[in-house]
Amino acid sequence: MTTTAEVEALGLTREQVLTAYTTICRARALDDRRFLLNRTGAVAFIISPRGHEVAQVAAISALDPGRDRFCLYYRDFAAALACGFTSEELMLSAFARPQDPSSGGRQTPGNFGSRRRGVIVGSSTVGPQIPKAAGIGLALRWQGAGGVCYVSFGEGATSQGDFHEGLNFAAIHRCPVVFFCENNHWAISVPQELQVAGPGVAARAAAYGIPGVAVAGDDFFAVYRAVSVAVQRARAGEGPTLIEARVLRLQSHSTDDDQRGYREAAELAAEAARDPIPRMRATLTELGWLSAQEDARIQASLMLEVDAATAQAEAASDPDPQTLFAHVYADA
Amino acid sequence: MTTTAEVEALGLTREQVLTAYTTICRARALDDRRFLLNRTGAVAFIISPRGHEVAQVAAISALDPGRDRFCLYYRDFAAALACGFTSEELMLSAFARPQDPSSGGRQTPGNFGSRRRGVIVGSSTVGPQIPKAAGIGLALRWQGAGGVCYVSFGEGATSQGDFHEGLNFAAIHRCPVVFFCENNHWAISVPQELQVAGPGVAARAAAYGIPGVAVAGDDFFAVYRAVSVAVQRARAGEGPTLIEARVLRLQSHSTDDDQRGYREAAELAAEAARDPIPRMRATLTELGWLSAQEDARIQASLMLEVDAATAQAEAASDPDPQTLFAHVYADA
Amino acid sequence: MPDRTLVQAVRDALREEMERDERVCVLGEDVGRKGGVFGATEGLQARFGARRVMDTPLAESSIVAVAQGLALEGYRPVAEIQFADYSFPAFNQIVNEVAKVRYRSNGDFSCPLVIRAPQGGGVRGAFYHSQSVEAYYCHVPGLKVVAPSTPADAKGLLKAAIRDPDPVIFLEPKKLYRAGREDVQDGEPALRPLGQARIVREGADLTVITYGYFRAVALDAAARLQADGIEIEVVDLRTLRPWDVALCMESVARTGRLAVLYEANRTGGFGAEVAAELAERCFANLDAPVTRIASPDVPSMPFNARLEQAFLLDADRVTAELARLARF
Amino acid sequence: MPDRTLVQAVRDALREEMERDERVCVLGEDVGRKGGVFGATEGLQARFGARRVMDTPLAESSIVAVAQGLALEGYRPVAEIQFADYSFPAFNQIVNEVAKVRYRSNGDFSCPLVIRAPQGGGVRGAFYHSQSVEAYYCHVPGLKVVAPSTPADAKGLLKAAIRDPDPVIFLEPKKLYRAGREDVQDGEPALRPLGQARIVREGADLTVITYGYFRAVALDAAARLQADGIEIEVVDLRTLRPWDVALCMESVARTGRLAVLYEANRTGGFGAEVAAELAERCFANLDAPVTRIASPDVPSMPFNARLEQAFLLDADRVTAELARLARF
Ligand SMILES: Cc1ncc(C[n+]2csc(CCOP(=O)(O)OP(=O)(O)O)c2C)c(N)n1
Ligand SMILES: Cc1ncc(C[n+]2csc(CCOP(=O)(O)OP(=O)(O)O)c2C)c(N)n1
Ligand SMILES: [Mg+2]
Ligand SMILES: [Mg+2]
Repeated sequence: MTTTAEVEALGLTREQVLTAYTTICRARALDDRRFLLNRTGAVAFIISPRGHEVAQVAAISALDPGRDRFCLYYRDFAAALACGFTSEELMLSAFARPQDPSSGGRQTPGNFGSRRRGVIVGSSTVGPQIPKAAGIGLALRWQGAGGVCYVSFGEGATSQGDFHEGLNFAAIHRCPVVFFCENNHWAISVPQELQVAGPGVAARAAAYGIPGVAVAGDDFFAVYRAVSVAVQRARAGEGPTLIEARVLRLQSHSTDDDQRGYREAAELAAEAARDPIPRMRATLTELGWLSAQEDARIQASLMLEVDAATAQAEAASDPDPQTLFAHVYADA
Repeated sequence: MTTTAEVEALGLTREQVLTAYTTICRARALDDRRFLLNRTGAVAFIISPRGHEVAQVAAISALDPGRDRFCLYYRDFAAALACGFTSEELMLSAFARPQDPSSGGRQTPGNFGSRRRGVIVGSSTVGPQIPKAAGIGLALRWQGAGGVCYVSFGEGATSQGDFHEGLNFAAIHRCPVVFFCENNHWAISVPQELQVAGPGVAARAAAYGIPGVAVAGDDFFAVYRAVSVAVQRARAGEGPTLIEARVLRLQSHSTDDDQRGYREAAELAAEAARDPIPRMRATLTELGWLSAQEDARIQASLMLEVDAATAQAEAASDPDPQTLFAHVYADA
Repeated sequence: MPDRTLVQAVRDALREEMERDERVCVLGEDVGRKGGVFGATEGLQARFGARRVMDTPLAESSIVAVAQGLALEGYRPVAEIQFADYSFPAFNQIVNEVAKVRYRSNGDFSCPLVIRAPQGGGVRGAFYHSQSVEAYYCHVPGLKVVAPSTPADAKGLLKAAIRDPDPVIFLEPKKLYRAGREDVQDGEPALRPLGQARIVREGADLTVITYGYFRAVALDAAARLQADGIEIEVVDLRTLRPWDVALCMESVARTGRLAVLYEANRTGGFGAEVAAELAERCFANLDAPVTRIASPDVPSMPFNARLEQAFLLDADRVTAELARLARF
Repeated sequence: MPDRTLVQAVRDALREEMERDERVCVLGEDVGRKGGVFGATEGLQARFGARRVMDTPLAESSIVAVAQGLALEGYRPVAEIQFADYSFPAFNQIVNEVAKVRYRSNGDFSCPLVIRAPQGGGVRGAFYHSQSVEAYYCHVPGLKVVAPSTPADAKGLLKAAIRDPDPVIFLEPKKLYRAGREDVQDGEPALRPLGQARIVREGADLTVITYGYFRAVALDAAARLQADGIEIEVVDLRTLRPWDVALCMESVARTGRLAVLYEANRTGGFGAEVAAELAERCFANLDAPVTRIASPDVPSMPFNARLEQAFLLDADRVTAELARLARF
């Protein structure tokens, strides 16, 4: 069991941890609402972070959103909140409204981008952000201000040639990059054994002469520690680290998928019982940092926040069709 | 020093070794002639195997040209001879004659192909043959006749995403493939330290849970042993192996390149003194398998062979321009 | 004859060809256990096993490379690229390798494989699930490119593609996967040869050449224009490379007017080839300029429904364009 | 004004822009120590150091991805792809990523970078060192595509491309790298704006629109036809996306005849776009069919010299085609 001393040794205060916990719960509350909205047809397409939230927020908590860069992937809904996106902004993107800061409703929700927050706009394509992050890391090294580029992806993405090219380049040039793999053991319906040859994702770091760390993705403090060490290395000019956070995909791949079609009911039930959020709540309670009343207050205020965000996004207008032609080029 | 007992323990007879040695010398003699022909303008473009010959022929000697498949790359001139290409055939390709069995003079010399010999036609593109070999290996596994696919490439090719994708696929499906990297430490002008992150090519095998072996490419018996072990594993259904043969590039990258422009004269001189062919000759002499007279006979007959091959290729006619339109499709 | 949607027809073609020829196999992301994200391979793994219906790693370049290796060894692989937008990581394997195997080996090797990919928009897929990629592949000697628009064509052309001795890029209109049904024959009678266009509606005033999803839009527009007394002839190309120049020329010779209608971005689209070729070869017969009607030059379709509609031409806009051309 | 070959002009442009703007950097295979396989970056690493002139691993996808990362952080990278044929491993990065950054972010991000690549044949490079790839990139909204044909244009357009706020594919005609010299200005006066074609020879009878290496072939043919009293107007597009439709229309309006001449495979080449667009917009002015003169639909050029010649159009064949069209 974790002690407050251990946690404070990580340089984390109770406030920081409770803020992270609230972000995690916010992601869950918003995602549950998005799911309902999808089933009622109000929202076309959603990719749920369910099961990944703790790992995502723990990782981002170890970085510095003002100073660092973030190449997120479509499942990083909780990470986006940790990077500073608001509930309303993410609801605006779920409803594809022009006020969506990532793309003005042009991209599917999940392709997060915000220049002022250092969140590099992504695409739906699996893999290309990995070598791109190496290039961003190279630029940050040249700038010499100690900035780090964080890039996340699933274990399926590690099969792409771009994963290899990105790690090779970053390792050769000691780019300050944290490669964060959210290994949920499934790529839509393809299990890890048909996806990742060998012992696992973390084991691939050795091929490039960089540290590879596997960590339990439902352990907030373990993920925070692993990413902090990687960030320190990167800021110190010692180069990239590959982190594999083992997580569970507690939802189907997306709202267009139904994992009951290709996974055992028993396995799904067993995983549902291992939801990382109750586990974190228990840890915080054990630490004496969170009481049942406090938790109830947090959940209640999040409900109001989700209601308000949903209402605002729902009420927002659609874009003018003429905007279709904007931003193909700087001058058009 | 190697003993005849050790060599015979590898299952190699004196005849086999002398045949291999002759093939190695044949490659050198032909290549020297091609170089002269290039300088006189008779041959447009050549890529020399100089420094790689011993490793190439040792590797192919451990396979079964009747039964196995070979995805060679442009530097595998000596390997092609070991696969059964004749001196005349390779001269026909140097002169881009229609009788060139690889491509009828359509491709640059070095893109070897011959269906009846199991040599899969390659391209000049660096990397794509690697995952292709995984697919060929998969087919051979399905056929169940114990066939193995051998694929070779330089260390520069290991930077391509296709290298990673090919190894990952072959490892997952235990494809009978021998991945043979001829690491000469240079990709045209780019040195290994700017090309291959980490400890080296062989070390990348662990990432996929397959054996990785580094071997001195100028040691015929060491290369033969390493490849034989990999071939046995593959035939036994135990999957692929990655072998890194450390060799020297004793010529510029190609006849269009001049490595004196980007490499130290002293380093080039030191490497020239480490030509693997004299070393093999010395070993065979020590074994008592090759006398100076025998060697002189071999070299003399090779000279006649090279003269004849050159004369025949030079005398061969050019293709009919109308053949430009043949073989785009089966029916056209 | 069974009543089939387009996606069912694709599945039937795969099943029939796998039953007919054991060299035929299917590989791709999620094609096995799940049966494909659109269900095109549903039930095939249960029927033929995990070897002949293989779930691959998430790496398109290796999917095509492995299919190529299988084809070189005598198998007849059908590789699925989950969305045509994701064929680009495999572009080098397709253009530099697959397409050139026969030619560069002077006919010693061949590479008979099929790459299936759903393409086109109108399904709220946004930029990365909506692109039309035919122009990239129609420029490549050595490739054949097929773009069916009905269940019967999808089945018959896919069967022919699988039997073809050369590599075929098979682009399925995802918006039509479940849009309608038609009677589709079983077995050999279902076969449809590659390279033949089809006049799907006859008309004396104007020829519209199209393919894929836009066939339906063209027919809709043609029906509306009939009310105004304008007779539109609609030609469905079905195969884009090689395309049926003769049939198209014959139609244009009769009507004297041609519109080329396609969903891809206008500039550099395959419709430019069709328009350029026919404008040149039908010069003497043309009463009006050969007109292209295509999607705007913005990167594919945004996610927002209204922006998606603004991108994707509908029958209203196509009707207006055709009316203008008919009256030219 | 110094007398420069095309490859020297490229080098001068890089050096001047790197001196002018320290955000400009160069990366690619063999661009540093060796100075590029064609010498286009010779001396730059010695002058600017190994950081600003970086030898990358042999991996085109990551070359483009890293350049993109640098551009996103405010640098102005110029990535060299050693041969245009090898841009295909980077196709996904170019088409799905680089080209769509600005649009998909609704203008929040931009990706100003240049991808230089020598292209075209006639140098005994065979299939993988001879391809013309412009058609693939000209179909992509978000990209600009430039194809210079003279030293002064190469320098002026490359300088403009480096300063452009959007990604530019810069295709250099390798056959002309050392083919000729011309006086090329230094510094700002050398700049040539993107998007402007140029009439490089005036003539009243027939317009030839071309670009890259074929500009020289067209001028050669035009000179020969003058002897027969046929006055050919030659337009060099210089920028292919966006291309100068207005100038081309104006020329065709005067001559009434148009041939589009290009080195790429005929089917689906960028010339199809030019021909289709002008056949439509100049319909009323045309006295003859818009004619395309291009390379055959076989996979690029074989190595054998005679087969290479059979592939690559020369002034004889172009002259004959133009004479036929002029007499139509
Ligand atoms: C290049 C490419 N190929 C295929 C897809 C379709 N696709 C989207 S997500 C996905 C699975 C990704 O799995 P993983 O990387 O493990 O991430 P996860 O969704 O499990 O978090 C696939 C196949 C894509 N988006 N991009
Ligand atoms: C995809 C691709 N990019 C670039 C090239 C140009 N090129 C040909 S060989 C070569 C270097 C290859 O080095 P390596 O793989 O180490 O093999 P080596 O030539 O040293 O044996 C390069 C860059 C190519 N042929 N293909
Ligand atoms: Mg996963
Ligand atoms: Mg090398």
